[in-house]
Amino acid sequence: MTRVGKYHLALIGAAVLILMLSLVRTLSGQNDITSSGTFSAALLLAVPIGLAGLGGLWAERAGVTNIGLEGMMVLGTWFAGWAGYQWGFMAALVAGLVAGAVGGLLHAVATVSFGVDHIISGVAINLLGPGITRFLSEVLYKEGTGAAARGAGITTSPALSSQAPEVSLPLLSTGPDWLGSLENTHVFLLSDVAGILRGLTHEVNILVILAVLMLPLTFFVLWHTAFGLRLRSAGENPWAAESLGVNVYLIKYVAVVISGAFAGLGGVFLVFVSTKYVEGQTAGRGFIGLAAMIFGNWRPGGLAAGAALFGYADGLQLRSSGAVTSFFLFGALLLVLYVAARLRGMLAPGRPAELAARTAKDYTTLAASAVGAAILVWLWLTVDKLPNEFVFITPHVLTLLVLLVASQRLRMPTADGVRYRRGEQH
Amino acid sequence: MPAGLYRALLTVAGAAVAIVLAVVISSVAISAAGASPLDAFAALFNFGETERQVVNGITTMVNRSVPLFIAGLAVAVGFRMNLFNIGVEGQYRLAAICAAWVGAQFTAPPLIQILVIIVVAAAVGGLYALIPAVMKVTRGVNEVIATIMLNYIAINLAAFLVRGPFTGERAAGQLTTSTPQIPESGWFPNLNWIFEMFGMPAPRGGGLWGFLLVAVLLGVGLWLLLERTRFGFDVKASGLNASAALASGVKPKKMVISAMVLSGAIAGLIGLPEILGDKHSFGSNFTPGLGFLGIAVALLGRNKPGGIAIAALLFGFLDRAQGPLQFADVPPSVITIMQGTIVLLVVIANEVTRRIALRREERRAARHLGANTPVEVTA
Amino acid sequence: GSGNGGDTSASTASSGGTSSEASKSGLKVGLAFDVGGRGDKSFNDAAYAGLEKAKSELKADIKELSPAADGSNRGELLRQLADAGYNPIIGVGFAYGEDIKKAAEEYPDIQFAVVDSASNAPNVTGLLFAEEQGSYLAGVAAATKAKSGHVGFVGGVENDLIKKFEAGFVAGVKSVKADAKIDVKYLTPDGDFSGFKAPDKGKVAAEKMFQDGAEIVYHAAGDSGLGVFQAAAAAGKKAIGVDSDQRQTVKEADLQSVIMTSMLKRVDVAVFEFVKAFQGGAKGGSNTVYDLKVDGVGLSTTGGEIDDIKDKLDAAKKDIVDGKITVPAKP
Amino acid sequence: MSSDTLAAARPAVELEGITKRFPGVVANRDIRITVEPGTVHAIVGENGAGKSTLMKILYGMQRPDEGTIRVNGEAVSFRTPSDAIAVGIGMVHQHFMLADNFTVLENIVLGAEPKKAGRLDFEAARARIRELGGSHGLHVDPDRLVEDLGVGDRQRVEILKVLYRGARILILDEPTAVLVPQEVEELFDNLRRLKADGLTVIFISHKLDEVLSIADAITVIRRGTTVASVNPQDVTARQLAELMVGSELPTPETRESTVTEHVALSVSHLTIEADGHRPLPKGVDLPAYVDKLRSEGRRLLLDDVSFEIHRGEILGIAGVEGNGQSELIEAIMGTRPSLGRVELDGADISAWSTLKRRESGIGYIPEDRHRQGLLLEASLWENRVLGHQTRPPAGPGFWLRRRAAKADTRRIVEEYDVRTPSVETLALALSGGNQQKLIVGREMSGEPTFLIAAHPTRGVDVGAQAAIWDHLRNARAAGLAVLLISADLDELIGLSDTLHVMYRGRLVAKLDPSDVTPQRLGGYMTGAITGAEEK
Ligand SMILES: Nc1ncnc2c1ncn2[C@@H]1O[C@H](COP(=O)(O)OP(=O)(O)OP(=O)(O)O)[C@@H](O)[C@H]1O
Ligand SMILES: Nc1ncnc2c1ncn2[C@@H]1O[C@H](COP(=O)(O)OP(=O)(O)OP(=O)(O)O)[C@@H](O)[C@H]1O
Ligand SMILES: [Mg+2]
Ligand SMILES: [Mg+2]
Repeated sequence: MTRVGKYHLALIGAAVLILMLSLVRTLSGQNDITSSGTFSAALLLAVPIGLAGLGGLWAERAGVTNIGLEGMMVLGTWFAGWAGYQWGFMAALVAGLVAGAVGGLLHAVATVSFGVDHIISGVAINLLGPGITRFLSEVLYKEGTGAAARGAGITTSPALSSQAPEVSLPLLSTGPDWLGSLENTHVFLLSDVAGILRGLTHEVNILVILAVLMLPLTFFVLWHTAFGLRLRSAGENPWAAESLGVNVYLIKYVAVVISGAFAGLGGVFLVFVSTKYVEGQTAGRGFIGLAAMIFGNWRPGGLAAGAALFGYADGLQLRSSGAVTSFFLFGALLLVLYVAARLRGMLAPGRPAELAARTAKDYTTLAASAVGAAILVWLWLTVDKLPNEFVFITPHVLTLLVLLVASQRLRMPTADGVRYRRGEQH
Repeated sequence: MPAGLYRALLTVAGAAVAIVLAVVISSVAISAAGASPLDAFAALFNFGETERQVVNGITTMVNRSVPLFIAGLAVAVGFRMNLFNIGVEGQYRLAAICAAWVGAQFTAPPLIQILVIIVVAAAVGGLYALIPAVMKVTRGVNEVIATIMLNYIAINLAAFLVRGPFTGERAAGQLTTSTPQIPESGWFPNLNWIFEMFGMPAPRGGGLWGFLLVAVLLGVGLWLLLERTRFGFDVKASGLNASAALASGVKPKKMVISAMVLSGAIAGLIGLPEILGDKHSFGSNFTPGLGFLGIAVALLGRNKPGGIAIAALLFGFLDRAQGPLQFADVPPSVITIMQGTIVLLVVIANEVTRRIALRREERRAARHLGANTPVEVTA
Repeated sequence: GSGNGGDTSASTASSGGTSSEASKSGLKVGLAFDVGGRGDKSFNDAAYAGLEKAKSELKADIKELSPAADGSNRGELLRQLADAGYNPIIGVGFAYGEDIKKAAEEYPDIQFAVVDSASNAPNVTGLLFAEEQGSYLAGVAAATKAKSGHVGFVGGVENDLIKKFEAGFVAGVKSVKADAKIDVKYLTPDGDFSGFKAPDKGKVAAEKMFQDGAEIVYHAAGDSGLGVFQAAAAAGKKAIGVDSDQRQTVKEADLQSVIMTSMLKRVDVAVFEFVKAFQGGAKGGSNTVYDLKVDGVGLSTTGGEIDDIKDKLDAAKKDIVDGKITVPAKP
Repeated sequence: MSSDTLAAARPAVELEGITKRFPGVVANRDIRITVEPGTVHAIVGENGAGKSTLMKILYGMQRPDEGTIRVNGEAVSFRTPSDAIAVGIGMVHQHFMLADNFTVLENIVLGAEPKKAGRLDFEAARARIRELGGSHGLHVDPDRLVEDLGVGDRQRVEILKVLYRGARILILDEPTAVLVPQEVEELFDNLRRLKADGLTVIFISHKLDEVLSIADAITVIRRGTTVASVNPQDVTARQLAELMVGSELPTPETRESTVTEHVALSVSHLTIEADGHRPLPKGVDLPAYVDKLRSEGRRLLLDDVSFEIHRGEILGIAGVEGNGQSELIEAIMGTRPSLGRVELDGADISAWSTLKRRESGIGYIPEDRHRQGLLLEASLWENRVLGHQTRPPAGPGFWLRRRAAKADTRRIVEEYDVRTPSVETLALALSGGNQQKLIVGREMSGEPTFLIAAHPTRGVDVGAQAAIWDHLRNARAAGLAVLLISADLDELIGLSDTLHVMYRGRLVAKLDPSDVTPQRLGGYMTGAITGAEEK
């Protein structure tokens, strides 16, 4: 498929998705499904995941598996808090970025220079990150220090001395807030689009903008520059790259340090949201970021979709447990669409008859889908409140389901996770 | 020197260097914190003045090591096959709650009661690990993400069960939720007699957990299975070279499923030392995180039961010092820093020594071959 | 081994340790924190404040220990304090319930106390709080102040302790406006304590409540409460803090002003009173309940935002103290 | 020696006294070579003679321990390949150095990317690749993924990579090993054109007739050192071979036929679809179904393949790599689902597992020993057990009989002349030839009734090659049926009793090995000659 074709397909997919969301919202009356609040929460929750995922992308495209993202993110949060309370948000940004990058450097030294298994090194960094930060808190934030007087504790830093600015789209999502007014009319499709747009443009932290810009930037650098080509070659066939004079070690170092910097940036964002460092606030987002990246087939676009899925599901469940049950309906709709598409294909004229045997399996799938749809509708009608524990796991279950359907199309960089030594061919 | 001995000596030397380096690094950190590294290391080795304190300290250390050892084994089974079971965390939590609940539902002679609990735990852990295994072999889902997702799901499921269907009675004013108490016939007898044998007082608390014996048996059994049987050979072959294993008649899907289920079944036992030896129920403040630590322990122990035992004891030794360090006014997080640096440095040392050993072996083989020694040629 | 094989009875152990360096009063108080440890600016620090007061006023020797991040060594900390000769020993947090019970059986000569959990041995004192009563007052204040009758509650972790807060708050709101709308959201399930450390999630949850029209949101969510305050500030609405007087402990000026009041839980008082009673010879085996009657719980008044409804609050308090109202502890 | 000829042509490359030691091995010792500009200079030598090492030194991938390198008269010292590239040296490696998931363009420009305003200038690159392709007769679509290319195209990409960097000195390390004669001819045409353009080519090969047809000068390397520099006009292939190995080349000749009446393996209508396996619909006749698939335009990796092998027979399959040979092996081994029927000694084994097939007497010498034949990081005795887990010496049973396995490995080491310090040595410490001997020994020890031998002597030196051929011949005489797949046409013609040609998943011709030349065989393999020619 040509590039244009893919691009169009993505647009069509997005349009269908919005249409279905809109349909479900109208049918269920759960306005939170497409409300601006949900989408702004989704953005808020997706950004750290996306940044961690970008970190994973940069490392793995250069052939280094980075399971230590979580640890690097933790370093990012602590140093952002520490610098931020003293010198403001810009300092927080720089410090968190650098701290994450240092974590990446550590990973690079272990994996690239010493050839340690990538997973092992990552696990060690995940152990070290929280250890180091707790230790630093114990030393620098203990009672009697200036920081403690400004509100620091063993688990938190003082608040940032200045906040990162937030921006909105003039007229549309602030001031007269036209999108907001449109959203509140709850008209089919129109309000939904307005809600989504407003959610993504209302009081957006500049770091969010920066993070979102990182996606096309990453795509551009990795797929349209010489440096990116060399970086990806280190993940596909480092020996070939080496034979053409590419300094593979250097490339890997750079990639892994950038990877750590992205993870650190994810940490910075968490600190910006809470306005201070809070111990444990990363809560496994490094791992989720990695999952989003795999989900996204090691590509920035796919990764963004993965992070968005997580952010959306989490945001929705935080805002409205009731809206979550509407996704039974969503699932049912999907299945019905699937059944319809399959039926159409099967009933199409000119189908060779000897393919009949193959359809035996098809019939089972079809029947199963139909039954599934019925069960989902029934669940939607009868369950009005899921136990919270089941609501909490919505994002994770959704990810598993999507992977079940799509994971066979994934292709990871060929030499990802391979221990590369200069001059030693495989 | 035989190649095996040489390799073993190198490994030990590497580990020693790594630990010394880790000590140096943590000393720097301790000094930076304004405390004395000497005090800190004294606290590490000071098990107390009275015999009872010493016994308590040893018990704490060993009791901590037991679940870590089992966790390490669980992770190692997968690792041997290049299967990354990051889901040990979820598997053991779910297994622990189910086993604790089932164990509290009936009373039987001790042996049977305990056996049933162990079997339930292993079965639940194994079944939960079966999910990512099946997803992997049928749909090619990467087991790393699948198990990460399943961890979250397991934690929530356990929370739901402990507060809902599996909840037990509570004393008035008690805020922790837990499953019903397992009757006494389901308590694992402790090993305090070991101390008494040496004329020492019995330790406090649940005493030295009897599950230690099960863990040792498990370690030996797993070693036999992995090193001495056909199944172990197939696991090793699949891990070293999947396509060669396939061509030699090993069924990759079957191996993925059996290794994952075995890993999950072992993971299911991680919570039992605590439940059978001390808590006798699964509660909302059941020790979390053992699955993740198990990864570090397995790596440190190079995926071999013997090594894992040493690594688990090392972690237990360090963790025991959390309290004593605070008595010595040293920040206890130094322990985590030490654990992290030791893991990182030991794996680096492993890698370096492995390469030295390989180089030596190649040289020996080449010398034996004697092929490429230059010859005098008359052109 | 040594020949001292007879020393197996638990009772003699407490004599070991550091009796030589006893302080002037001979009082050695040990305290074990809950996960998070000293310096958490909240629960643990409140306990520590009580301990420090005991040090200065009762001339006590004190030692406080924090558990490992996974809380796996709570029981060990108690034993290490006991072996080091500390008596009494206090465990901070309901998670200590079981461990205190075991330690108390092993060291019958030592007095223990546990915060937030009931006494479960003859030498254990339960230091309980009637959070539901304090939360009831918070509910009364919120319902009175919220003209629309729409309020919210954000809980950090869905465990029974936090549910006490919810239950009291809901009862208080309903006592003022029976048809009030109360949004309730927990951030994580029981056993996943990240809900106390997720300001971003607290913010999202509270934001939704404010967008739906809630005017005041009460939180019992630890550090996640910060997010609730931020959401309130952004929406120009109010919030109610918890445990300590958050209008004082939160340092950001813009957030201080949204904290209408805080539901106080005087762990410091409980700890200090316990030590004092111990010195006076009191023995355990019972609970001390810190409720409205003894001002163990209550509302803070910093900022004066609830001064105008003081009468109403006092009346409600009196009804509870007099037993005319029984506040439910479960939602 | 007149001064003006010297000035006119300074040597393109001069290597003097090059010595390179690896742990335990001296790969190069005091090498001296002079390459004149605008010539094709061949370097020949048996396996492990040190040719690749020398070329890697010249290309900056390895540093010599001693010696000097002069390029166009200037002394140089390379630290990395970029240094070599900078002075106009390019190298095509013995094994492809391509990223499969990259396009041709990406593979070619990597490391020397044209840039425009900070971004990679794809247009300029495309134009230049087309231009280079046009002027040197190397046509490849720059936007295709390399994984979709055949070996010939990949070879062209490798050469384009070098030309793209403006190299004036080309090193080609065994470029013809994977090519059929016709492709070799094309390559040689290309090389002659390059030479005419003034480029210098250093060409490495084992195949002496090729060397004689293309080279202007020949250097012979033996055991790491230069033993002779000769003029191709002055030597015969026989003389060259004697210089290389110090003795006459062995030939893979099978003497009298030992073919029996007894059918050991019979394969009928074996078919594999390219895009995923689907079972045969019930009640449908397989050949008709295959016809149907063909008419629907589905790509078939194996297309209705049928043949029989008798006891005592070696059946050779010739074909350019990638025409279904690997799939045929996989189908017979049961590692890949297929349609059709496989019978071993009359028993239908189509539904059996790989393990059961091996147990019932199929031996397998895999085409890629590192990928399919060995556990490199395991000891030799464990490698002996591989594929024989359920059979003696280690099996049968739950426990592995280690002592017996070790003893039997010692036997193989003895009988098959595997050069190793002990059976505990890790397989990766062995040289390729010794690894291959171990595999052959292992597979023969399973007392197979049928053996798949895929490229049994690939990358093995002459001595080991002869030994392996002997083992195959002896086993054949003892009644073994062998399916031989090889890229070495001499080996195929010499060993086989029957010869099939495989092209695009089909058996297109059955030939008599006694009267077929490699040239004609190559014609069938590339599809240049069509129509089956029954013996
Ligand atoms: N990196 C290395 N480390 C150790 N030994 C090496 C290394 N590279 C090559 N050798 C050894 O050096 C010798 C020469 O190898 P080289 O690859 O140069 O041979 P060759 O002539 O190219 O053989 P072939 O015809 O098989 O390609 C061999 O014995 C080989 O095992
Ligand atoms: N049939 C069996 N039943 C029970 N155990 C067995 C059986 N066969 C082997 N084992 C166990 O496997 C182990 C290894 O077997 P074996 O003696 O064949 O190996 P080995 O060559 O002696 O190995 P090594 O040289 O490493 O000691 C034995 O120590 C024994 O415990
Ligand atoms: Mg070579
Ligand atoms: Mg033996």
